[in-house]
Amino acid sequence: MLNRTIYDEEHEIFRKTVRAWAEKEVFPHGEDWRADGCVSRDIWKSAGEQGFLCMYADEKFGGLGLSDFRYDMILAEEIGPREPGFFLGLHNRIVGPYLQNFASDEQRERFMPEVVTGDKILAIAMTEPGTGSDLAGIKTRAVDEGDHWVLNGSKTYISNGFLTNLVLVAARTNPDATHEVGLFWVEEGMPGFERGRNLKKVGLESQDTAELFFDDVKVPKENVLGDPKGGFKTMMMNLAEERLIGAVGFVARAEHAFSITMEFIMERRAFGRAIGTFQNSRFKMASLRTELDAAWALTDHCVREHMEGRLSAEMAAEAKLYTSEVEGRVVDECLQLHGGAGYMDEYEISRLYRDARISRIYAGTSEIMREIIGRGLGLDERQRN
Amino acid sequence: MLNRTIYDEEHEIFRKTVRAWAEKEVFPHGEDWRADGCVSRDIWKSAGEQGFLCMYADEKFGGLGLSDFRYDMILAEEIGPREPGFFLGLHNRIVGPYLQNFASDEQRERFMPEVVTGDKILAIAMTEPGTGSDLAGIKTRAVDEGDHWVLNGSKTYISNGFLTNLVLVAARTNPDATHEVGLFWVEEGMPGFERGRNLKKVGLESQDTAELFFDDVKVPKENVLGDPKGGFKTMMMNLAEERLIGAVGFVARAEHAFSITMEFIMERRAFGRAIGTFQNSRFKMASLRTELDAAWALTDHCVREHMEGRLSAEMAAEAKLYTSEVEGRVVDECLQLHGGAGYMDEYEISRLYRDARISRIYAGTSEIMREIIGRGLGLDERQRN
Amino acid sequence: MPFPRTHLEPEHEMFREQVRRYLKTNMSAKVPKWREQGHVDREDFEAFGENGWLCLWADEEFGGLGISDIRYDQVLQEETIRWTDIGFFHNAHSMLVGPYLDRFANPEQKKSFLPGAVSGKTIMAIAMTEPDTGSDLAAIRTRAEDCGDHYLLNGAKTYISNGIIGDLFVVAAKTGDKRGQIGLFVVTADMAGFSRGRHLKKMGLPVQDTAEIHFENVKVPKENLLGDPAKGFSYMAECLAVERTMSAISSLSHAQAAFDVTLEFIKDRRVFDRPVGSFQNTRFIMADLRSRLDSAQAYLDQCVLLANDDKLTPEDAASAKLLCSELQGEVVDAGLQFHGGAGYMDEYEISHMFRDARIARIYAGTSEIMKEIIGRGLGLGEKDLR
Amino acid sequence: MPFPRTHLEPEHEMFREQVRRYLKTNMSAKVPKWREQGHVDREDFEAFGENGWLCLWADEEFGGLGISDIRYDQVLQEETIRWTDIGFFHNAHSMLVGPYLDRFANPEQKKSFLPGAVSGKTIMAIAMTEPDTGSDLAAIRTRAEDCGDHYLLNGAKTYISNGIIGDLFVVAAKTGDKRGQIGLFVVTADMAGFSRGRHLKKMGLPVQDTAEIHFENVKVPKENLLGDPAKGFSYMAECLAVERTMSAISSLSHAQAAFDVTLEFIKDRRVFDRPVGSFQNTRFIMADLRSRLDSAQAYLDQCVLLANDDKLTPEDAASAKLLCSELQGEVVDAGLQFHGGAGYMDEYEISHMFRDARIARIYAGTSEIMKEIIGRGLGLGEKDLR
Repeated sequence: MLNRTIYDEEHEIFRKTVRAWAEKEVFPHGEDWRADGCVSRDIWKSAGEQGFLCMYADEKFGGLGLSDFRYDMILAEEIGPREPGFFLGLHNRIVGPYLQNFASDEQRERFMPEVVTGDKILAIAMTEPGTGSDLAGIKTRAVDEGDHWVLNGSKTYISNGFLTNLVLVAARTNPDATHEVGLFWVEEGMPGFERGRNLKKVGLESQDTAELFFDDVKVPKENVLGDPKGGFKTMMMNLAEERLIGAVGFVARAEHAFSITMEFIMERRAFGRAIGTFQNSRFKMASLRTELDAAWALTDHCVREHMEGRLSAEMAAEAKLYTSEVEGRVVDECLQLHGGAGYMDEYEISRLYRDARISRIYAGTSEIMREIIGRGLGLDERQRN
Repeated sequence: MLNRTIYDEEHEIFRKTVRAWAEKEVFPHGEDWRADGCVSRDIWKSAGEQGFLCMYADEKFGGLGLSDFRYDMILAEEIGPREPGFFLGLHNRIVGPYLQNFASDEQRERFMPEVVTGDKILAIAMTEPGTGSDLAGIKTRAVDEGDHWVLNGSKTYISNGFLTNLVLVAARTNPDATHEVGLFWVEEGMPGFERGRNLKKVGLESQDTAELFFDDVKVPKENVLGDPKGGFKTMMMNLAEERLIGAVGFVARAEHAFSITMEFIMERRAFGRAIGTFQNSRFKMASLRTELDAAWALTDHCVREHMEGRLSAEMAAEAKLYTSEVEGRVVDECLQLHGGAGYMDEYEISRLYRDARISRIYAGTSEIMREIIGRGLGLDERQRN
Repeated sequence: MPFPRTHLEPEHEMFREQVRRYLKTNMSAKVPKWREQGHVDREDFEAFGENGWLCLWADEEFGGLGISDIRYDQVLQEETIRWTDIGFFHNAHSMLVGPYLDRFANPEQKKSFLPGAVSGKTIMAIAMTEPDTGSDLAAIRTRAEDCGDHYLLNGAKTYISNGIIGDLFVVAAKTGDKRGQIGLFVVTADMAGFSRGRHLKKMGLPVQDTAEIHFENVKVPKENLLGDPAKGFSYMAECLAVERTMSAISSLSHAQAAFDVTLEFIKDRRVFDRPVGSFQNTRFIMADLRSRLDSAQAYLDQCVLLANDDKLTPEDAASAKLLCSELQGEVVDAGLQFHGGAGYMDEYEISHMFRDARIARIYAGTSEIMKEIIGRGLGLGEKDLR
Repeated sequence: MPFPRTHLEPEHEMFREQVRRYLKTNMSAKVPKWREQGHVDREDFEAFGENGWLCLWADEEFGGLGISDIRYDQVLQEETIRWTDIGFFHNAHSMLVGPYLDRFANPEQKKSFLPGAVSGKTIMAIAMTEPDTGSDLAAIRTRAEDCGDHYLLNGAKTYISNGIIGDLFVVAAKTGDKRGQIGLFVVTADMAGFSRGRHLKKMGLPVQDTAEIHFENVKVPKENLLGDPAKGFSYMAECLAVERTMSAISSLSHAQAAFDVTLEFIKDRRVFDRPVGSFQNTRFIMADLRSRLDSAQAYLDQCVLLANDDKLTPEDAASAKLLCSELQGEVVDAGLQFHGGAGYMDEYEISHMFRDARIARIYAGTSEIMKEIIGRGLGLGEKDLR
C-alpha cells in the first residue's frame, strides 16, 4: 500500500479527532438517516461546534482562518465512505468558496457566521430538468426589477436540496445571451421558493437530493454574487477544487470497500479455503491495490499542485475521471468477491456499490471530463477553425 | 499533462546533455542497429566517455560517486523510447548494483573501471529454457572444485547477451537444495563459455537477446559474488530498483507514443477533418493522457520512496505492473489511431507497439507481479497454514 | 433491423403475441405494487397457471400441456422481463424447481405435487444455499436423519427466491457424513418445524422475495424424498445446465430491454443542443453493445436448441450464463451512464435495471464458478492437469 | 467438446477433409519460405486453381464450379489459416476482388478475365486505398479521364494486398468532380504506365505482399470499365458486406488457432512445479476466451447463412467484423502473455500470430468505421439525429 506523504503530524492529530467524533456522533445514525432520506440538522451544528465547517472563514465569523485543503481531505476520507449522505465537502469546498472568495463583504458578514456554525446549510443549484452537464442550456430566468431580481424556473438533482437554507442559484439574466448567467443567494422562506420531492435514487440514501422551484421569487440586489452577467466565469474558477474534493472522496470510498473486502475474503471459506487465497481473488485484489495506489498518487500530486495554486482545470478533470473510474471498478470487483452476500443490504459493500455509481456522473460526467481533457490537448474542431 | 516535480535544475541540465548526445550519437544508428540485431560496442564506450555508466562508482574507478537514481531515470526517459535496444538501465541499475553493493573489493577494483568506460558490458543470466519466472527451477550447476567452481548448463533470453563480456550467472551450488544458488562472474574468453543465437523477436530488434552455454567452465573462486549459497537473497535485494527503472522506461515509451500520435492525428485528415478532432479520438486520447499521468504520479512517488530507502518490493511490483499495463494500452490505442499506417514499419508507432509487448513479461510477468502484491496483502494459502 | 433469430418458428412468435397481449393488458400496471410490497401476488401465479404457462412440460394428466420445447419458456421469460419485471420468478418455479419433480419424482409424487404446480396454487422454491456455503454446495450442513418412516430435517437456508410466498420447497440436505452425500426432499410450508426467517433486503430485484428458511425437527415423510437419498448432488448437477440456460435467457432479455430503454432515451434527451445519442462516443458504445448483444443472442439461441435435444454440455451452459450476465452488467452500466443524473433516480427504469442486474453475475453460480467449469472442460483443472 | 456448429452439412466437412489433407501434405512446409521471401509463389495460386478452389462461384463455362455457398469459402479459409499462413490471400483473390467481376462485369469481361482468375494464372488484387485517405474512400484522388475510346488513369494507391504478385487490379478512380463519383476499372500489370512501388515492410503478415502501385497516363480501354462509371462507390458498398464477413472469418479462424496453440503450450509448460495452465488465473482467462470464441462462432455462422441468402445487412457484417477482429486481438495478446518470454521469440508461432493479428482491427474498415456503420444503423448518425 502506498505510503502517503502528503500529511504532516498535525493533520494526523486532526484525523484522530474527526474519527473519534464521527464514531460517536455520525456513524451510529446511518440507518435512521437512510430511512429519513437525509442527515439531521443537528449533525451539521455538531460539525460546526467542532470547527469542521468552512475552516478558512475569518476568525471574526467564527472560522479558523485555515485554508489548508488537507483538513477537508481528511473529513472526506474519514466520513465519506461510512456516511456518504453527509456532504461536508459540498458545503466546505464547493459552495463555501463562493461565499469566501467571490461574495461581497456584506454577504460574508451576513451569511458566514451561520455557515460556520452549521445553522445554514449550503447548496448550489445549477442543473435543470433536461440540461444535465450542459450549463448553457439552463432556462431559469432572473429579471432585473430595479432594486431586486425576480427569479422563475426550476432546478433538479440538487444535493443538500432538502436541508439547505441558503442556496446559490444560477439563472440567465439576459434572454438573448445564453452565456449571461448570474448567481443569486436564495434563502429559505423567500416567498415563491419551494422544495419539491426528496428524490429516491440508486444510492446515497441519506443524502437529500431535491427539486427546487422558483415562482416569482424576489431576490434583493444584495443577494447577487458578483457580476450578474459573469456567473459562468465565477463557476469555472472553482471547478478544480470541486473536482479535487470529489476525487478524494471517491478514492477513500474505494479504499474502504477494499478494506472491508479484505476482511471478508479472509474470513469466508469455500471449498475448504479462505476465498481470499484463491489465485483469482489474489490477482483481483492485487490489481485493485495497484489501481488504488495509482489513484492516491495522482490525487495527492494534484492536491500539492492545488496548494501551490497551479492545478489546471484539465488535471483536476483527470483526477476526477480517474478516481471515479477506479472507484467503480473497485466496488464492482469487491462486491463480486462477496458473492450473494454482496447483494444484501446488510453487507456494507452493497451500499458502497450503489453509492459509488453516481461518482462517474455528478460534478461532470466522465464524458464531460474527457471533453475537457481532450480539448486541453487541442483535439477540438472548433479551436482549429 | 502532469507537472512532474521530481527533478531539480541540475537534472534538467543533464537531460539536455543527454538529449544532445543521443541525437548525435545514438538515434542516427537505429536502422543499422536493428539490422545488426544489436547496438555497437562504440556507443557503449561513448556513453562511458560521457560519464553515463554506473555514475555511482567511486571516483577512483572513473565513476562520479553519484548515486542519485534520477540521472538514470533521465537516461531511460530520453534514450529508451527512441533507441530501445541500448539497455543502459540493465547495465547501470540492474547488474551494476551487484558489483557496487555486493561484490568484493577485489572484484570492484578488477571490473569497475572497464564497466564505467563501457569496455565491459554487463548482463545477468538467470532464465533457463523452460523456467521463465521460476528461479527455483534453474538447472545450471556449479560444483566446488577447491580453488575454482565448474559451471555447466545453459541460459536463455539473456539481454545484452550477445555483446556482454561480463555476465553474472546464477547456478545451483547444492544438488540437494533447490534454494542454494550462487552468483558467478563469467568473463568473455573463459573456456567452455559460448554464446548461442542472437534470438529474433517480436520487437526490440536492436537489443541482443541471446542464449548462453556453459560447458565445464572453470570459474575461479575470486569470481564468486558473495555467499555461494546466498544468491537468492542477493537477487531479492536489488529487485525494487530493477522494477523501478523498468517502470520509468515503460511510461517514457508510452509518453513518446502518445506524443507522436498527437502529431499524427492532428495532421492526418479524414472526412474533411483532422482525425484527432473526432470525439472518439478526443476521448481515447483524454483517457490515455489520464492513465499516463497516473502512471507518472505513481512512478515518481515510488522513486521518492526509493531514494528514501523505503520502497517495498510490493510497491515496486505495483509500479512495474501498472506502468507496463498502461504502456500496453497506450501503444495499442495509438497504433489504432494511426490506421493502416500504424502497421507499416516506416511509422514509428509500429515499432513502439512491438517493443512494448515484452514489458508485461520481462523482469517478472504481470502475473508474477500480482502474485507478489497479493501475497503482500496476506492473500496466500501458504502463509495461513 | 434486428439480427434475425432463426431458431424460432411461427408458433413461437404466435405464442409471444399472446403472452405479450396478456402481460400488457393485465400485468404491466401491477409492477409498482409488486415493488412496493416486495413480492408478486399469489393471484399472479394463478393467472399464469390459468393461461397454461406454468410448468409447460407437465403431462396433460396433471393439467399441463406436455410441451418440453424450452423455446416457449424462453419467449415467456423474454416477454415477462420486457413487460413486467425481472423479479417475477415464475420461471424459477417452472424451470428451476419444476425439473426436479419432472426428472426425479416418482408417479405418486407427481400426482400429488404437479397439479398444484401447474395451476399455480402451489408456488415452488428451491433451498440449496446456506449461510457461509455460497457456491460450495458440498459444504452444506442441513441434515436429514433417517428415522424409519420419515426423515428428521434440521438446518437453515438462505437467499431463497420465492422464499416468502413459496408453498413447496425442494430442500438439499446431508443424508450422511461423506462430503457431497446429499438427498433432496419436498418440504411444504405447512409442516411443523418449518419456518421462514427474514425477508432479506437487497440492492435490487424488489419484486423477488428472497428469504431465509429454517427447519427445526421437521418430520419429512419418506414419500417426500426425491429419488435416491445419496444422489442429490448429481441430481443438482443434472439440472444445472437448464437452470443456467434460463438464467442466461433472463440476463440477455434484461440486457436487450435496457439497451432499448437507453436507445430511446438518448435519441430524445438533448445536451449541448444535440441529442445525446448523436455524439460519436455514445454512438460507438451503443454500436459495440449492439454487436455483442446480437452475438450473444445467436449463441444463446443455439444453446436453447441444444438443450431441447438434451445435448447442451455443462460447459456450454456455463459459457452462456457467463457471457450473458457479464454483458447484462455492461449494458445496464453504460445505459445508466448515458442517462446522466436521471439514471441515478428511481423514477427512471434504467436505475431499477442497474440494481436488478448486479445479482446475475452471482446467482445460479458466480462468474468465477462458470469459469471453473469451462476451464476444467478445457482440461485445465488443478486436479486433472499436474 | 467443441461447441457444435450446426450450419455446416456433411458435404462441407468432407470438403474440409480434402482441403486439410492437401494443405498438410503439400503446403504447410512452404510457410517458412513464404515468410522469408515475403510472398507466396505463383504456383501456389495455380495449385489452388487446379484443385478448383479459386473463385468457387464462377460458372462452369469459365472453369469454375458454380458454387455460391460461401460455407465452402469459410472452410477453405479456416483450413488455410490453420495449416499454412493467414497471409496467403487466395481468399482476397476469390472473395474480395472476384465478386466485382461476378456482379459488375459484362459477359465479354467475364469471358476475358474469369478463366485466368479461376485457374490462378491471373492473380487479382483490389486498389482502393490511397496515401492519406484511409477509410475515407470518397476522398480518393486517382483520376480516370474519359478520352473517348479509353480512360486515362493517373494516381497512386497504397497498402495493396497481393500488390507484388498481382496481375489484375480492380482500381477505384474518380470519374468526375463530385465527391464520391467513382468508377471501377480493370487494370492489368502489363499496361503501359502501370508500375509497382515499394514492397511495404510491416509489423506482421510477412507472407502477404503489400505494396504501392502507381498509374502514370495508363490508357485503360473502355472495355475494362466495370458497370457504370459513376457508380463505383455503390458497387463497393455492395461488396463490402461479403468482404467483411470474410474478414471476420479470417479473424476468428486465426483466434481459434491461437487459442489452440496456447492451450497446448500451457498444458505442457511448467512453472513452480505445475503446468502454467493449471493456475486459476490462466484457467479463468482461457475459459473466458473460450466462451467468447464460441459465441462469436455461433454468430458468425449465422451471418454466413444470411450472406448465402443475400440477407446479411451491412450492419450485421460490420458487427461480425468488429467482434471477431477485437476478439482475435485479445486472444493473441493473452496467448502471447501465457507463453511468457517464449511468446516474444520468433521461433514460437504465437509471436507471429500476435504480429499478424494487429492489422485485423484496421483493414477492411477499422473498428471505428464498423462502429459508425452499426451506430448509424441504430439511428444515431449525426446527420440523421438532430
